[in-house]
Amino acid sequence: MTHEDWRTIRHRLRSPVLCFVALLLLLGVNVLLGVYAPFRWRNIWMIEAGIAVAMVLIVLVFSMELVREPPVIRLFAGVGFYWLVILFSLTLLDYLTR
Amino acid sequence: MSPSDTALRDPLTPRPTLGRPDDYLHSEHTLRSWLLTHDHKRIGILYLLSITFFFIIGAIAAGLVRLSLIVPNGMIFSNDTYNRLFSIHGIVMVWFFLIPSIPNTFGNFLLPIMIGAKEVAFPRLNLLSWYIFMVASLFTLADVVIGGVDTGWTFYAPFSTTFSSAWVVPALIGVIVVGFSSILTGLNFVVTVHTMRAPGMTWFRMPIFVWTMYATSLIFLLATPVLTITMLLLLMERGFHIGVFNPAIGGDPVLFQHMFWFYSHPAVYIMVLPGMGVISEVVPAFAQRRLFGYRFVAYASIALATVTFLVWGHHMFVNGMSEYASIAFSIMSFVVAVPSAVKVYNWTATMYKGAIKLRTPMIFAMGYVGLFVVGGITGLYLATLGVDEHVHDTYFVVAHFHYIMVGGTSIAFLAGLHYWWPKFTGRMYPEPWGVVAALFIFIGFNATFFPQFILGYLGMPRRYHEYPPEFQILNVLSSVGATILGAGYLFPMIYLVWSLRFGDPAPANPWDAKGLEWTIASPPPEHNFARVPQVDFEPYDYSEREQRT
Amino acid sequence: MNLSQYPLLLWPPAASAIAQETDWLILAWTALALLLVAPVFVGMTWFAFHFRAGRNVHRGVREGRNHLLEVGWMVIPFVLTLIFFAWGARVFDEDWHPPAGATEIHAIGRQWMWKFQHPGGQSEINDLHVPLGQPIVISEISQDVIHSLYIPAMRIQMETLPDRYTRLWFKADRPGVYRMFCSEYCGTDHSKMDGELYVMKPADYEAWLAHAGTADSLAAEGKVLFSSYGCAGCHLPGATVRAPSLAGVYGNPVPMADGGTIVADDSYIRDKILDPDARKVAGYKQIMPSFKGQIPEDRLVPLIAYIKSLGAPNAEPNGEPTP
Amino acid sequence: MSGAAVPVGIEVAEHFQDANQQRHAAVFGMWLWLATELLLFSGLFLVAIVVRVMYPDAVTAVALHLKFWIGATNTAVLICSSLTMSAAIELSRLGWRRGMLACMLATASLGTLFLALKGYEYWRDYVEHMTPFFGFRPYVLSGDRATQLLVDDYFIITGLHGLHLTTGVSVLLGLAWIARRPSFLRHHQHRVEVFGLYWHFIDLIWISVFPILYLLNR
Repeated sequence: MTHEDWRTIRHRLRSPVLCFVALLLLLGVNVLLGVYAPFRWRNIWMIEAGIAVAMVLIVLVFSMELVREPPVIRLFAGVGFYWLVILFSLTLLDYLTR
Repeated sequence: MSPSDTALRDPLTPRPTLGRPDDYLHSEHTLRSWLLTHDHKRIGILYLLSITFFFIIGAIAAGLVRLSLIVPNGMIFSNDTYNRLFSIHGIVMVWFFLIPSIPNTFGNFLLPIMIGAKEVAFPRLNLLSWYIFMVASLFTLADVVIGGVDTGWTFYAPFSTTFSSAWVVPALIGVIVVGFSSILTGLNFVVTVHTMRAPGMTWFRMPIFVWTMYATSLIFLLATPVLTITMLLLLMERGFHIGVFNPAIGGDPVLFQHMFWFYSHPAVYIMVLPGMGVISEVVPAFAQRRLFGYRFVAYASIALATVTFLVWGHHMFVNGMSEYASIAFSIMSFVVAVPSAVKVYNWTATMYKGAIKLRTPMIFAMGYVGLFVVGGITGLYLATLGVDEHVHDTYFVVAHFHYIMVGGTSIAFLAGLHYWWPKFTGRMYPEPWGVVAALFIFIGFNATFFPQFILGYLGMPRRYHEYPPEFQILNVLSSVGATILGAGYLFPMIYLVWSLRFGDPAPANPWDAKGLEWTIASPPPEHNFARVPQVDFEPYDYSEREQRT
Repeated sequence: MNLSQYPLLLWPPAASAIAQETDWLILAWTALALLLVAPVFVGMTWFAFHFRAGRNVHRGVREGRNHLLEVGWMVIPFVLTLIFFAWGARVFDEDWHPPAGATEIHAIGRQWMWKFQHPGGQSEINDLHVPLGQPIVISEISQDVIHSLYIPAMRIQMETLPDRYTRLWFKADRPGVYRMFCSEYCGTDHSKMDGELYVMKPADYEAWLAHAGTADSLAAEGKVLFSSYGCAGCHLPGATVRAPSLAGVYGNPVPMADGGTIVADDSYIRDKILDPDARKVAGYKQIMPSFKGQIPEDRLVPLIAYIKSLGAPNAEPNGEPTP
Repeated sequence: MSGAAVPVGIEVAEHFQDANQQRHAAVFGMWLWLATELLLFSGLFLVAIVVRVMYPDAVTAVALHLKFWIGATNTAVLICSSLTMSAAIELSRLGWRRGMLACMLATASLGTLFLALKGYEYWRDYVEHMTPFFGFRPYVLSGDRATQLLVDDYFIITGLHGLHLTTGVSVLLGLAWIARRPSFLRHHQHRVEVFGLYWHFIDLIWISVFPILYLLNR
């Protein structure tokens, strides 16, 4: 391994390592919230869900490199989630108004 | 007219064999060359043979159901036999005929040619898809015929999970597995359309058939997995008592219906959209006119594929869903009618000032438009809450969806089969027989299903083995119609096979139609195009004809 | 009227005002539909003959598009059909909300029969007798699979779900005998799960009730069951175990241990009997055993009817402890 | 550039025009497949959410019986495996075959670790009588029948995820076996990338499963 090799690899692995650190930090926050629940708030699940969404987005955009893909692939990555929203929202429309 | 056309039209000119690659049918003759082929055209033909077989099975079951319903007291078959017959009919027709019918046969054969590609993007996956289809469908067929399944094609919980004593588990496995065939085909088509178009083939130069294939593939991709998981949940519940719908532990069978119809309503558009695609090819070809409002029809295809995911609740208005959800689903169902109406009006307008040739495909196409309109309008009746409360789960529904699926998909399938038969096989079908078959089918179909609208409004529930005597005359009428319809289906099966040997050799473009598939020989050479076509023309460009007359 | 005398029926009898309205709805709908599809049918037929190939007619070159026309035939039919959405939704809404003071009849579906229980304690199998001019609410529940009670003459049906009450209502305005069906496929003898609806003049109905009558009303029958299942041992005032009094519970909000409240309706009381652990009531220790599998559906109906009949007592307002 | 690097590229199949088109098609196809996988799992998530709406108490009771710490550890394990997978992809682009192989094997090991922990968790569930579907074994939460709904859903979700992960590990090992040949990266470099998408996606599913089952309901 030459010096230049190390520089290449540091450069290439910067983004994966940053993702890794960010994901672990977010997971840590979520675990803390889950275990200690620092304040008794009924709707704490909203924060937890928000953090989970952030983690999913990090994986999608950086780990799966959506940021580098052409628009059409980004579109189809989004379509899957959009359809998930359709399924959830219309089904819950029934359950929440029964 | 291209030089190859002249060569083929003159019967005295020997088939050119040298300097030109063999066509896809004659390049190799071994069974192995068919079963291991990666050629999208051969895979299309394999599908064509398979779904014809399943159509025959489903049609026989339908015939026996109609036979049973001639008498009101159900003395021809036992109640369990009757329930199994309509379940066979539903399962086989929906999953093994209607859903793969046009996409997997015509789609496979034509989609790459229409966009000027040599192949689909993933040829091996395409073959795998056929094998998955065959294994799953034969497995399911063996189950429903030998073991018998009495749940209907809808598998409503908790009947299917707890109370039915039939062989439900193998049928569920079959339906789960066959879904992967749909998914792989859809995936292949979407990637093919996005990445394999010939130079110059922009999105708005694609024929409508390609647009509808694309829209259908989107539904394949986005709806089928939800069916897979729903059926898997049923399977776990029935097979291993790991249940989430079981009311005995507080589960909600209505949730099953939500998940089931999230797939099964869009599945209707898997059946309808390809039919619309076929008609959008046939009508301009036989009217020799540009398709009226091409862009609107193209957008309507994508709109249908999207909006169809928002309306599944109209199957559940009286199934214990909340009132607000029902109203929301009702109004969204009205929205779906808009893109469908666009297409119907556009086809009609296309014929205006055309030079119309009433050949078999065109007769089928006109029959299609008529029947589809009836099916569509009655669909709106059913989306109307006050009406659905009365006719839900009656023969009105049965008639409605047969107008869509038989009047729509099957007749469009026949229209396309006749239209592209010369391209597939290199032979012409006998024209007079085609016209006779089309008339038989049109008359037989209406005689079968129109009385069922009345029966439904009178209140005869569907899936009834015995019924009150005042419904008998209409039921007999319907069964007589089914006989005519059955005879109508027999004709093409006979004369199309006959034409393989005795039909006239087909020129490259027997209809003077536009589109890349008509620029290559019939049947097409193995790699479709000798060189990659440069597309510099609009779709349905019949302006030459229009200027001539 | 006896339907089976008709060799060929083309329009079903309508026995309620809503049924007649539904008929008008579908007729008007059909009129609009014909208006919308006539251009397609007439146009196609006429074009097919007039513009057939080889015929010398003026064709000319025409644009392949006309935006105004296309947007027009998209929007105008849509707006017209919305009238029927609104009308249909109105009928549906009316069918969803029974009027106050309707007589409640309980229907229990099971493979493959219906059991109806009248408020007076009379019960019948498959057939149902109802008085003319009186709104009838049918509260349905299934013991096994999903069924659906369908009365074509009232143009109405509602699914009968296991483990949950659903309801439909109608007000018959023409005496006669009408058909009832199970319209949701429910197995082997699905098609035999039908019966007849007898709409009778009020006097005849009273006579029928007296003839078919049992000794006790549903609530009275429920009171006996209340004791025999041991409910009274805990829930009556003065019992040794501290259980909530049931007086006046029905129809009122009940505070839950997790902070919310639930209005005590039929489904809630049924759930509490069968599955008392599910959502705990505030202020009480949950010690009640589950009666799942011990009380059949047709006995739950009188029990609930009894609990419903318990008015608010003077001593304990609402029967709820103040938290 | 290092001497360890081998040439990297894509062998163009007959029906494609160039390597770019082929790579794009492969990545596109994988994304579509992942969209279907997402909708596959969405049905199970939907069940979990509906059960939570219907029976909030029962859901909390179940969540307290799930092995929260194993779930959390497993999330961390998968996040680590995502890192090694990303590293394998980057090294494959550089043509550093040995490093890539090492990263692939590390990824497979982390996946196996996940499966082992999951198996241990199932065993704990069994010991703690959290298996209502075994008729021969009393169920610890039998007082509240609705709890079974979430427990059943939990087993189906984790089972299906485990199945995906098992497939992932097997394919990864197979890929590593093929990739040991020096010519692999010259012809099929894109396969590593396409497989990487699948691996990250399994990770993504678990990142959603963990809060939906273990965390939000507590």
